[in-house]
Amino acid sequence: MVEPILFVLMSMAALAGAVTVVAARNPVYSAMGLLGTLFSVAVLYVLQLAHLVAAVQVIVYAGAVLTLFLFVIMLIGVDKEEHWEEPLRYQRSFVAGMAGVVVLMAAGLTFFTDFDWVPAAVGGTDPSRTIGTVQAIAEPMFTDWVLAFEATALLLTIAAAGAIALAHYRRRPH
Amino acid sequence: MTELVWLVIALPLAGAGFLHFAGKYLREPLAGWLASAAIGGSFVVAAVAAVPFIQGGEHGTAVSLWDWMPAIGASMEILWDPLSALMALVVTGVGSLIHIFAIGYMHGDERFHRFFTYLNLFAASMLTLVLAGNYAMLFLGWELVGLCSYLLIGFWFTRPTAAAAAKKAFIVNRIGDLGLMVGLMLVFTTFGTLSYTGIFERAGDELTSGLATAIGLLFLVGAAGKSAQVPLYVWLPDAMEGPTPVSALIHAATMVTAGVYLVARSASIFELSTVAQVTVATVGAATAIWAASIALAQRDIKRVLAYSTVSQLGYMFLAVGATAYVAGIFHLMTHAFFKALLFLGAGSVIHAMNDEQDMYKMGGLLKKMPVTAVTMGIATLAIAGIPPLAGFWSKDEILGSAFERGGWFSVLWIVGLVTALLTAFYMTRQWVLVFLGQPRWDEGIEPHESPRVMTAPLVILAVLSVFGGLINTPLRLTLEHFLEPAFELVKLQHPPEGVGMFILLAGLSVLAGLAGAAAAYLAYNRSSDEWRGFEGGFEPLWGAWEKAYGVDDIYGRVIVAPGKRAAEAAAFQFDIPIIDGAVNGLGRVFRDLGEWARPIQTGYVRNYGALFLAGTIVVVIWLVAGGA
Amino acid sequence: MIVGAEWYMTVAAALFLIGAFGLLLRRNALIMFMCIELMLNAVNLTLIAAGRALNDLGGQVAVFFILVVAAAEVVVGLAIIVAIFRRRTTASVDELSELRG
Amino acid sequence: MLTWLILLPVLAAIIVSLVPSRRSELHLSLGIALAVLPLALAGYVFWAFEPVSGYQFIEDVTWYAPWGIGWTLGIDGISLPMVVLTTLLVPIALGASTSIEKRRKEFVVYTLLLEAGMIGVFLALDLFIFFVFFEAILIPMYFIIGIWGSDRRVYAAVKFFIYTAFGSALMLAGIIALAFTHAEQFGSLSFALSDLMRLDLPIGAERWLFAAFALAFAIKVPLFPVHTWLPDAHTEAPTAGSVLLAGVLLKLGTYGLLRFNLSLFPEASVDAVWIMGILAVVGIVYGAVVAIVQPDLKRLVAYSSVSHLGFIVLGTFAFTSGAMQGAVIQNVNHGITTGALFLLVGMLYERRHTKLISEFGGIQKSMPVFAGFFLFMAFASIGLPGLNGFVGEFLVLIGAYATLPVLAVIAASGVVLAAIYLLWAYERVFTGVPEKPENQNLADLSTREVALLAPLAALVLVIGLYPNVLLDKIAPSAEAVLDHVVEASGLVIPEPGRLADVFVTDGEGE
Repeated sequence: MVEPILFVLMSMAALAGAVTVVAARNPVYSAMGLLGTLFSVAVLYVLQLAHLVAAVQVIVYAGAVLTLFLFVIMLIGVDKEEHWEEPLRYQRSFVAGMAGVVVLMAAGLTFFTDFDWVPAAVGGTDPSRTIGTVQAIAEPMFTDWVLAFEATALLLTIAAAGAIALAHYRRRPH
Repeated sequence: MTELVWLVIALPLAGAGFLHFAGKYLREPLAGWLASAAIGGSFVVAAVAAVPFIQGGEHGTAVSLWDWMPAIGASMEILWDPLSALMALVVTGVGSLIHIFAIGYMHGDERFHRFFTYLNLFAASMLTLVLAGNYAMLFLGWELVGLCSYLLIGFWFTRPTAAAAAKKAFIVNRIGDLGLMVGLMLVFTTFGTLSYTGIFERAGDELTSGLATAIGLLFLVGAAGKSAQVPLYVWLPDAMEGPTPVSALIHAATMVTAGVYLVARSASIFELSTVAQVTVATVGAATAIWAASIALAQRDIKRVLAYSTVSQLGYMFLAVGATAYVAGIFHLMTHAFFKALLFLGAGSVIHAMNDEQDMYKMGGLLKKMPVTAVTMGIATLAIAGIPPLAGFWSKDEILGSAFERGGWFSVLWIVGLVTALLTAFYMTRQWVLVFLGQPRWDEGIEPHESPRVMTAPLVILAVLSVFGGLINTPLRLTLEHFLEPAFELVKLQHPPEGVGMFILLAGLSVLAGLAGAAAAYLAYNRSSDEWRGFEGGFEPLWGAWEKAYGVDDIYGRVIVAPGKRAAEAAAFQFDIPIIDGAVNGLGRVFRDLGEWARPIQTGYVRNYGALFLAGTIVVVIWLVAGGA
Repeated sequence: MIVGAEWYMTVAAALFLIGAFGLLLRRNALIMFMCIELMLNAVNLTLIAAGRALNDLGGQVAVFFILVVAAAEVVVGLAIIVAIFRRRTTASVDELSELRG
Repeated sequence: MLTWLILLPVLAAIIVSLVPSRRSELHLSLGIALAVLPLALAGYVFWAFEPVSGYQFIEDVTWYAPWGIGWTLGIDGISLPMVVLTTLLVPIALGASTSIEKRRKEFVVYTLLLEAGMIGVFLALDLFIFFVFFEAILIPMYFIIGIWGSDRRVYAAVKFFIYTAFGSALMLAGIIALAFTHAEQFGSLSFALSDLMRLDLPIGAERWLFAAFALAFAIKVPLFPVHTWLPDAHTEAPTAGSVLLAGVLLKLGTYGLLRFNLSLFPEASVDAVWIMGILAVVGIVYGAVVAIVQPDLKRLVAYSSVSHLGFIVLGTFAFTSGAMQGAVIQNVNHGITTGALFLLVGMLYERRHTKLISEFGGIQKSMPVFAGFFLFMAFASIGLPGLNGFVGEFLVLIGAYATLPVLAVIAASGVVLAAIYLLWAYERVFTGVPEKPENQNLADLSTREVALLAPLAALVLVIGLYPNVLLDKIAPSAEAVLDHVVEASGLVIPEPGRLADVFVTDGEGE
């Protein structure tokens, strides 16, 4: 009985955090909302037995990335708030229309057709096979996915170098 | 010696090459003497190589040098036969004398060595033309002499008139060359070769008369360009802008006779087409009288001679058109002597008069320049056809041949006779105006006889003008026998047989000559007011003659100006606005399309995002709906 | 009782939509970035749920890579924002429309 | 061997690019010195080339087997003279570029890369790599015109690029279609010229493919009416660019027609004789007429190229051995003479910073050597016998008369028009009294400039008097192309000398 309760709570928290991100006028509140969402999603991961991923989510996202966001917010200035007026014509109505279409479509698919949202595994789900322990994750990662792994390593190096190059402030001689 | 005949071309060519690169290091007369030595050596080689023909029995040999364009059977080969030998001798002989004369004439010119470079190059080119063993090589020489003519007419390039005349000469010649070129295309397509021997031997069997007419007429176009025949003669009078030795060498003695040579050389083709023969002869006769009438009224000493040359070339065309090839070549030779002499004499006069060329401002030069006066007098008599000078024999043979041919040629004979009268008139007029009467010189001019280096060639040419005709008199046809091997494939037209007919015809032409000369003497050996009155009596004809019938004007208005307008229209009203406009228009269409599609790119990333999301939704709907 | 994968999917879809519409409606580049993170998280959630339903650990491995890529992206993206801010003193993307046609 | 011909300029470009930018005095001389190496190698290839038909020095390496792409290089009598000409013109063009100060290193690098591309086009026997080189050439040329050109350089560069790229896009489609046809008929994709020549194309498809190729090459040639990029590109390009553009780039079009259109689509080529012939002749006359009134010397020479290249196209599609040989050798001749004329105009431009004819007059007085070279090259261009232009034009005209008599006669009038536009220009620029003060004391050619022109002048004479140095090597290959066309299309080529009564009616021209 733990799982449904946690699921409901954490889902609510995640969605509430997301709404905060979008709706808050102060970027710091947005960041806090994001933090909430990230934690909640991490718990949802745990509910799905994805332990390693959940840990990484907390460490990398909630720890590193969010801190980075907060630093940049401080750097740029917290007091810069958006005007409520939307400068782009039709942007809001267009987005609202799309939201309506998506919701209607989803509802339509769910209630009026037998659309299969999640394909089921042959022979039923077996949670014991997808327990995301470190060993369990490591095995496919360093066998089947080793090339992608190395590529991401390269990507991180390049990203770090690129970030340094971009952020390096050269005082232009005028 | 025949194997070494290439030296005839190579010597002046080497001279030109040497002078081109080393000329500027040579002192003034040395370059001239070197050039003269080159062409003189060429004359010696030619003379020695011609000995077998003089002895008789030789038919000529082809000397192959190297392959040129094998695909069309064109190679560098020399045909050394009596005709080419004679032409080579005339070119090198008269050429040597003119080279020597030019040493004196060009004295003090800052581009002295360059002048002799061009003269030597011209000699080599002309020799290439006459010694060629096939039409391709003939065309090579044909064009190269045109080049030299261009260079030498425009020698004093700072004079705009000289530069324009040079360009005009080359372009008008090119128009004629177009005909020759098309003729050569036809010849090659017909025979599969351009070699003389291959063509002439087969012409009789394989050439239809229609094709022969076509080739003949096309060759005539080329010949008319080079030999200044109607209607392409207009460049020659203007070519007098060049230094006088050039006029003597190129525009009197040698290059302009190339057309005559071409027709004579192609005798085997013309043999097959009476139409071509008659056309050649008619063009010749028309040119003869047309140019002679213009010469009557010219005031410029060189222009008289220029139109006279055109007229005399007409005689030669009349001869070769009547298939009297020997007569044509004979006249070509004698004309080279006396016309070169006249030009050199004129040059001597111009030299003495500080570049004055208007005969109305001369007069009374006989005492100041006796050698020039006497030698020019001899030449005048020679060209007027007074026996026993050279011109009499050759001109008489032409007229006799035309008379004997009969039919339409009788009309041409009468034209020739009238021309003889006009010739005697304008030549005598010239001599009288220049050498007799009262001096009408401008202030400060002190005429003097030219130096020995200039008069010596005059004297030699005078001697040739007197006796040159004796090599082919009805009594002793030396030249005819000499040339016979070259024309053995064709039937030659001769003057009527018999002493009586000869005396009758010769008497008629001598009478015409004497009448013309006497009339001119009577009209012009008077005060200037009187002969001006005499000229006024011929108005408006005289004015038309003096303006050369305004042909240049007409060409300018009918051909040149509309041509230029058409070119301008093509360039500025068609090429840029229409053709390029279409290209740029196509570019503009796409630019406008882009302009139309441009607002979609608002630059707002959130717009792009919204569209992106909309696209995604559409794709998802499509996928879910089972589209894929 | 086990919560079915479709519920996770529903939550993920909602999360994704909130992120997407936030991205389209907010002008602050930082918040737009956060919205992207939201969307990435939503996708991660679906991957894990689907992986579980299909008995496949690949879903979790993929999430792992997405996390790495997201981190790299954030690093570069924030650096760009900082660089732009230095030059333009604004974090509003609507001011950056030089590439309009 | 041939790979090295392509690689040497690339290596040279790399070496030059490694020299630091501030040592600008080194770039040009180093570039020239390195550009002599391919010339030497090309000279060796020329010397070692056997005068027989077929390709020699073949190199064939499979590059990408699934698509049937091979690094296939070979040289025959048609490409050989072009390769030698290219390697000769590049050092000369570089030598004429001393006045370029701006970004000199890049200029040398681009020129050397251009050389590699041009050589590659002539050597490629695989349509894929041919196309790659064909397109790759546009890039350095685009920069050469666009960076170092005169006032309207960007317009000219863009026009040049888009115009020619547009044509080659169609050709690319044609090449791919051929490769897939090969897959259909022989089971595998192939881009090799020798494979594609064996295809049995339905005549309809063959005509479409011919048109696609012909359009690409016609734009490059350029054939009337797709010629208008040429005057703009020439006028705006720097001297070296003009020299290489006229000397080599235009030849890619005529070479392509000869090598690919005739070989791949012989039947369609025979069907297209009249279209191509008429366009060529219109180009000859039209280019010459338009050249007469051009106010700018470079534009004049550019339009004269349109005229001269018409002769080459006419010779290509006349299908007689004389005309074919004439077309090939005219490729070389035009490269030499027009290249030299552009060099000369460039030298004049360096002195006076104008190319307008009306700005000059009487400069023969102060520049006699220059005037001499100009006149010499002008006469070579006019087609004076004894100089090289004549050999090509005469062979083309005489050869073409057998099959296309009317066109040949009209084309011959181009010879007269050439005399008009060049000599009139010469008259206005060089003769008369120099009235403008800036024309009175122009410096005559320096030793360097004479050294650039002298080899070209020597070639003009050698080819004019003894064209067999080239014709010997050209003839078998030209003959082979002709044989291929005859074999594939059943065309009957009239043999000269057996026509006595066929062409009587065509003899009018006076």
